[in-house]
Amino acid sequence: MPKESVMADAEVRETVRSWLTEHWDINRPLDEWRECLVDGGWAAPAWPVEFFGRGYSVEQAALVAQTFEEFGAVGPAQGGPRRLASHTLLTHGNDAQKQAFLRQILTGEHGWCQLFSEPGSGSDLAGLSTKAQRVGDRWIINGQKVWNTSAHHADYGLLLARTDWDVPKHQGLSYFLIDMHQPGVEVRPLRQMNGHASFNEVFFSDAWVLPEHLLGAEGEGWSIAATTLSIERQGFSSERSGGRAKNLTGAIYDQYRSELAVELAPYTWYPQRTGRVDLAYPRAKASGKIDDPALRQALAKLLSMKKSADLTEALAAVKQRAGNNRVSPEGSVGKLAASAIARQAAHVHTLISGAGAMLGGDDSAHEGVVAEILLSVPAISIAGGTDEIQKNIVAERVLGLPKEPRFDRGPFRDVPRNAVDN
Amino acid sequence: MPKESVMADAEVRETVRSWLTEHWDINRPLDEWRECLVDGGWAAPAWPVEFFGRGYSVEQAALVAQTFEEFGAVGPAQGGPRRLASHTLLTHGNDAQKQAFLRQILTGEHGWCQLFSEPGSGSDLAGLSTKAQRVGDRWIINGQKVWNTSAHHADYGLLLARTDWDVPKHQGLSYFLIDMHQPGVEVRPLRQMNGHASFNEVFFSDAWVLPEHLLGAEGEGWSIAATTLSIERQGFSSERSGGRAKNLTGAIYDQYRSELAVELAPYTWYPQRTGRVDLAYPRAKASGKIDDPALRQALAKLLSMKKSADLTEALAAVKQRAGNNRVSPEGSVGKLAASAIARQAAHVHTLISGAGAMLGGDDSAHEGVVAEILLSVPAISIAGGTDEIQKNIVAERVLGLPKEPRFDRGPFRDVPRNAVDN
Amino acid sequence: MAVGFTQDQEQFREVVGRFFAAKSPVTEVRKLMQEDRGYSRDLWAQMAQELGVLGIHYPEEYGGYGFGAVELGIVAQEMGRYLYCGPYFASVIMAGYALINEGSQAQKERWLPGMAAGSILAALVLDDLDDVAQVGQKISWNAQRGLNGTADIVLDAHNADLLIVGAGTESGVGLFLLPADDSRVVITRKTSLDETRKLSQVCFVDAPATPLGDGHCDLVRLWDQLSTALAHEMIGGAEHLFNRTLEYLKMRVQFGRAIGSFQALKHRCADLLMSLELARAATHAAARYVAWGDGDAYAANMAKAMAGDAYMAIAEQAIQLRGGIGFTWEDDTHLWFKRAKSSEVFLGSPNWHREALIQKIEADQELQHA
Amino acid sequence: MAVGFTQDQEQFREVVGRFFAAKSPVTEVRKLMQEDRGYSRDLWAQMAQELGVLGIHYPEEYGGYGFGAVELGIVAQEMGRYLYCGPYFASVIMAGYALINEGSQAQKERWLPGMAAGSILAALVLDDLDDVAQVGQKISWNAQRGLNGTADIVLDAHNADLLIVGAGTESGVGLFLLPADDSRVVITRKTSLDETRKLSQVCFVDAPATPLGDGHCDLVRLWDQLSTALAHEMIGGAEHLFNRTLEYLKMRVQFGRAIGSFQALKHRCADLLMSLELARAATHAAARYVAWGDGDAYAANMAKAMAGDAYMAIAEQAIQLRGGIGFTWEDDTHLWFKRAKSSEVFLGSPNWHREALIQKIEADQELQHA
Repeated sequence: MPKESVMADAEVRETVRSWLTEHWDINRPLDEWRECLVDGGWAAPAWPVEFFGRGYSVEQAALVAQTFEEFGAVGPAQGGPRRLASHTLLTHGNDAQKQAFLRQILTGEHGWCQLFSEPGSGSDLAGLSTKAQRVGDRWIINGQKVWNTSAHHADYGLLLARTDWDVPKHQGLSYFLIDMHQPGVEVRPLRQMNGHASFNEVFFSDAWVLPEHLLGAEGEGWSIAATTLSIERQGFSSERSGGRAKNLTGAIYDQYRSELAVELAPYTWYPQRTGRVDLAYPRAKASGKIDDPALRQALAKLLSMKKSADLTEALAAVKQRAGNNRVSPEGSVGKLAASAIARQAAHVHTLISGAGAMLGGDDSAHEGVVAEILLSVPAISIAGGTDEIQKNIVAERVLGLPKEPRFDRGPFRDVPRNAVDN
Repeated sequence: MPKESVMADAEVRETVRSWLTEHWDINRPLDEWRECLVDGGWAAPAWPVEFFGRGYSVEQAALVAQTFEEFGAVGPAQGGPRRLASHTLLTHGNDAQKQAFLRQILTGEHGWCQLFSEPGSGSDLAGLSTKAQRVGDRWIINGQKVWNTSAHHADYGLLLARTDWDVPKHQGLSYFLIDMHQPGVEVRPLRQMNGHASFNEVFFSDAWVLPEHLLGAEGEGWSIAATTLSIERQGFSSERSGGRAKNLTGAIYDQYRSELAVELAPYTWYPQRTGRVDLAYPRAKASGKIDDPALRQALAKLLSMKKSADLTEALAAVKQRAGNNRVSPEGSVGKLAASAIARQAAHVHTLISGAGAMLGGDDSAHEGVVAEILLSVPAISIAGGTDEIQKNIVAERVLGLPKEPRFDRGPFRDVPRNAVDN
Repeated sequence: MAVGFTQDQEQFREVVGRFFAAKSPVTEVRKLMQEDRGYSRDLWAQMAQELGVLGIHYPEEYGGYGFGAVELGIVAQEMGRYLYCGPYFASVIMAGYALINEGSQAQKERWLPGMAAGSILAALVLDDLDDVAQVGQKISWNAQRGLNGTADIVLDAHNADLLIVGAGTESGVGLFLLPADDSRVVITRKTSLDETRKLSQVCFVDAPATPLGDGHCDLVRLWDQLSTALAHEMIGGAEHLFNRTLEYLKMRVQFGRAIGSFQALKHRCADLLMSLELARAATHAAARYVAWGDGDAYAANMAKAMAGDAYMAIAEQAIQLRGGIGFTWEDDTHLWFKRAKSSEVFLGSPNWHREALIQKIEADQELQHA
Repeated sequence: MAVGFTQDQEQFREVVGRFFAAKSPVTEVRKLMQEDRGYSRDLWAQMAQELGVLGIHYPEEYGGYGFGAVELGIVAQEMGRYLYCGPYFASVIMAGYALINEGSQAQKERWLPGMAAGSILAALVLDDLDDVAQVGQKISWNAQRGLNGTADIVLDAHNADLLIVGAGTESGVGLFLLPADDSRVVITRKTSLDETRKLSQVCFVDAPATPLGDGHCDLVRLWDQLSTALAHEMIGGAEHLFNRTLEYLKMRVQFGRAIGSFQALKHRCADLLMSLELARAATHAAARYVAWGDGDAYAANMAKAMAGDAYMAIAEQAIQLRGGIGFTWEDDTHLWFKRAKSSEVFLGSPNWHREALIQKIEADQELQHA
């Protein structure tokens, strides 16, 4: 067998295809198929051989995925939080932790969720105050988390909690793997203004974590969280598509569709959050509002912003591929541009609808999509870091302007914080 | 003679009218007439009797001015800086200083100027660094001032300088009356981007001030300057109009017009600084651009802002008359609104002119006024306190938001400042 | 140019404000917005009897209080502040103004006293809520066949006893009156973006209706009156949201300091205050114009456009400055946000009103030069 | 969607940038803007011989370098950055594009080599600089009487040897060519708002002129080419002003701290950066469209509108953030401010280009559905 890292593309494809030909069966139960996938090393070919993978390069792994897609075979369990968990574990977990958790992530046996944000620390994530205290042979957890997608059907959580209150805020955090099925953990759905409930709040009252489920060392939580956050920033758009398999016929596809429906449920309104620029011109045309000169101006602004933001993003990608890894202006303004575009899109959709924008739910235009746009767009300039934080970053890191004075450098115990935390 | 403060309006008018009938003569030289005015107590009827006035109330003094206006008589010497000087002297001067300076202000014999701002301290006026050092029997002045209207024909200046570098910045300032006709004082005109030169820079190189021309006590400069600034904020619009006298025929009027021409020269472009909203609709109509729907939107925004700002100002005035002296939202947003209106007006004039806005000087539309608008409007959000400072004030004083952290509370010597100062 | 309020008016505002603060807490708003009827009959009766605002601007001879647009504006502003849920805008303001403006003496005698007393609810059916010049294109009336056509969005039609309907006729657009329970009227409830304001579609099939007055009407005047009242409602809502946001900024701590101490947020608030102050001045001026013809013919357009922009800007920032929590259902901000969005487009968008403003100036100039 | 520049192009930009940094310092700009001619003949010769940019986008067979809109854009961007004063835009770009697009082979042979070598200056006379559809309304041509009419604003006509004139004819609008010193041409100098760009009025009285090519022309294509080049010039100026402003904010101290540490100013700079980045991306895309038809038909409109808005916003803030000193003649900011204002309205306002953008999308959609 040739060394896998030097395998030619065609060889990779052929290896996958022959393995699939042998093992793929649309009448096999999904969980059984996933076990087989993991055993074969095909669930995560880029992972190390000792941890369920084949040590492939990222490019080779992409080829595998592509071949699966062409073949119509269902891949390993996906879903954003699972990927956060597996990648963080791969980077920072010890062997025992990797053995304990990685397999069940790939098979889909275990669901995961992220437990970082708190009501009292949004923009200021490192100012969180959920408390982890070592009592006897356990860590005891008390506090509250929020914005926890999938927490209501997660088996384990990636928990960031404060273990030391006498050091500056970033230094007192630790990273835990917490069992969500215990009496001290309560998950409540959190509804948004657009009617969807994509997130949860999670309450900890003397919940516990075993010492062996501390990830990394005590006090290293912030740097480990940085790994999780950087994976999160890469986005999940490809995973959310579901691929070709979601449209095929067969027992395993039915199971896959059910899984997908659950996992993607929180995200159905995400396209509307961007303002749905794609609908702007067609709606203006269909409604006849395209003849309103003020709308034409607003629409032209919208389309220009969108088009030039796409161009800017493409340029940033080119530069990144060229190995230019310093913070580039092109990349950094993308998030701000997305907010500006979504707001302008909401404005344009409002102009198109006129008084029709008074209607909500399914009575709203485009089968209810327009109302959902108007009520979802406010999220885009908040989620994943507010525009305000992003502007600070752009001003300081890209433009080199001086930093804001800081008032939270001392021991966390002495830093002013919200009443809700104390 | 009845006590003047209880004199009826009609009686005031009658007293003025009969005095004018006796003394007014259009063939009298202007300076002689002004001496006569001062001797009669009519140059500043609201001032105390011992200092050239009659002790009238502000309302009575207004009646006097109105009667002068109706009669067609020329009043005392006016001009912004003179009024700043006289009011500051009246409030903070000792008797000798009042005797030494007030009369020549009213007669017009002495011109004055204000010497506060510096290149290194604009928004941060109290951070100024012109140095006054006591050497023997004199104060020796070194430093540079800027934005000094009328300094090129002033006889005396209101000078704010630092006398103590070892106390916090507001406490180390003193207020001087400086003779502008001395070798250590150099005045250079400062040209603006619109081509006018309304201001000066003033350079002090070992210039001197007599000890008796220190106003108030050493170190009291900041609080005295506050008086000057509050008078400045009241504006000079009525004085700048010149009144009816500027259109009458007669020798004294000719002299008055010459005086006025000199004093008002720096202000000819001030109306353009506001954006000339009055010209927007007529120009749009005359040019046919009124049929451009996008212009109509911009114009409607402009006219709405202007109209509602006028209404807001009127409401603030009503509240102030009603004795409601706390900082009112209506009053505080006026300056910001003026900036927003001027910017929008410049935008509208640009839309109306189209490519015609490429023309400058007299070739620009409306006999050159449009180019002057476009090149003067940037001043309105800077002069008399930038919009940024005004927004801080509104946010803190009106809205009660917390103050910015300060970095300039210690001894001035240790406060970081611009290289130009040191 | 008269500005400001009399002491009586200020006092009245306080009374009305206290009333709705007590009677329309946000818990009540949240309850009513879930219900189909969408208002409390008890409170409606109290508004008639205790507060006396149901006929505030109706002439005294018809059971009203004989006040005008200024006092009605005060009521609307306070209702907007507390997000009062009920058919006040639909019945008292919209249908009420139509009746006062155009009704014959007999019609006013027949309907206004009951409306002022709270025993009759009416709704004004307009088949276009974007542009007054388009009203009467989709609903027609003639003496033989009565009313035919559909209005897609009607406020509180499902609560109404009486409908007043704008319809095209051979001689222009007129207003027509008929009982809401006529079998040839089909009222279909619609979902609202702003669930505190109940909407229906109203469809007429050969529905007999009586002309209001002589069957002609000054729709522009009516539109100005309604726009002015709506602008007041928006100002009240904007004030509430702005004040709540300031409180939040002073209380919320991040990075060891109240977020209201961050200069970017401070300056944004100063900008919002300016928009709010200007819009409020414009709105109160519109009330004086509607009441006494004092001021500019475009006063109502100016008010509706500025109030709409200011309210939306404040509503957007009220969410943004709260961050994630502002986007939740649990937080109250979205209730006002939805009212702001819905009011922005109701009775003409800001753009529409700006265009109308310029048209009025042009007409005025032509008059002057004629 | 191709994006970015090749290494050769980046290198070319550096060479051009260094050249103008050295040859067009602001002292030189201030000197030339006071003069009537407004450019240095020496520098012009160097631009021809050393830098080789006078015929950068002319075909090689006519003495040019055979490059296209991308390379021309690089030159324009660097010129805009350093506020180069001279007839480059008028002659090389405006008249040059007209000749390349529409000239007969003989005409190109006659004129382009001289223009590329720097010995001939041309100017393009358009009687409307607001709206390409209006060109040819004020100047007419016919075979008998030649050219008649007036163009109010023409760049560098007083420096030109050759005029190319847009004029209405019986069969549409065409371009016509005549020597600038013809006695039936009256060139009157006009004062510019932006004194680094010299303007004249040009008046024709029965002036004989030869049709360029067959007398027909694609004015929209020409307008797109010119708008794209102008957008590049604006981006260069905007970049310069933005960078200068950032330097100032880092250096200027008030209240004991660099004013660039104030959050409101930091956020404003982030907003300006966003506008600049988007406008730059749009502008470089327009060059690719003009060069190879790659991208959207409205690319030039998008570029001109976005570059215009971004440049003006940056220019306004460049003054504002400097405070009083930014308003003085002595400070250099106003030089770029004036160029920004003048460029905003030259060859169609941002509003005009946005309207044109929508029209092109509509035309494209109709084509797709036809």
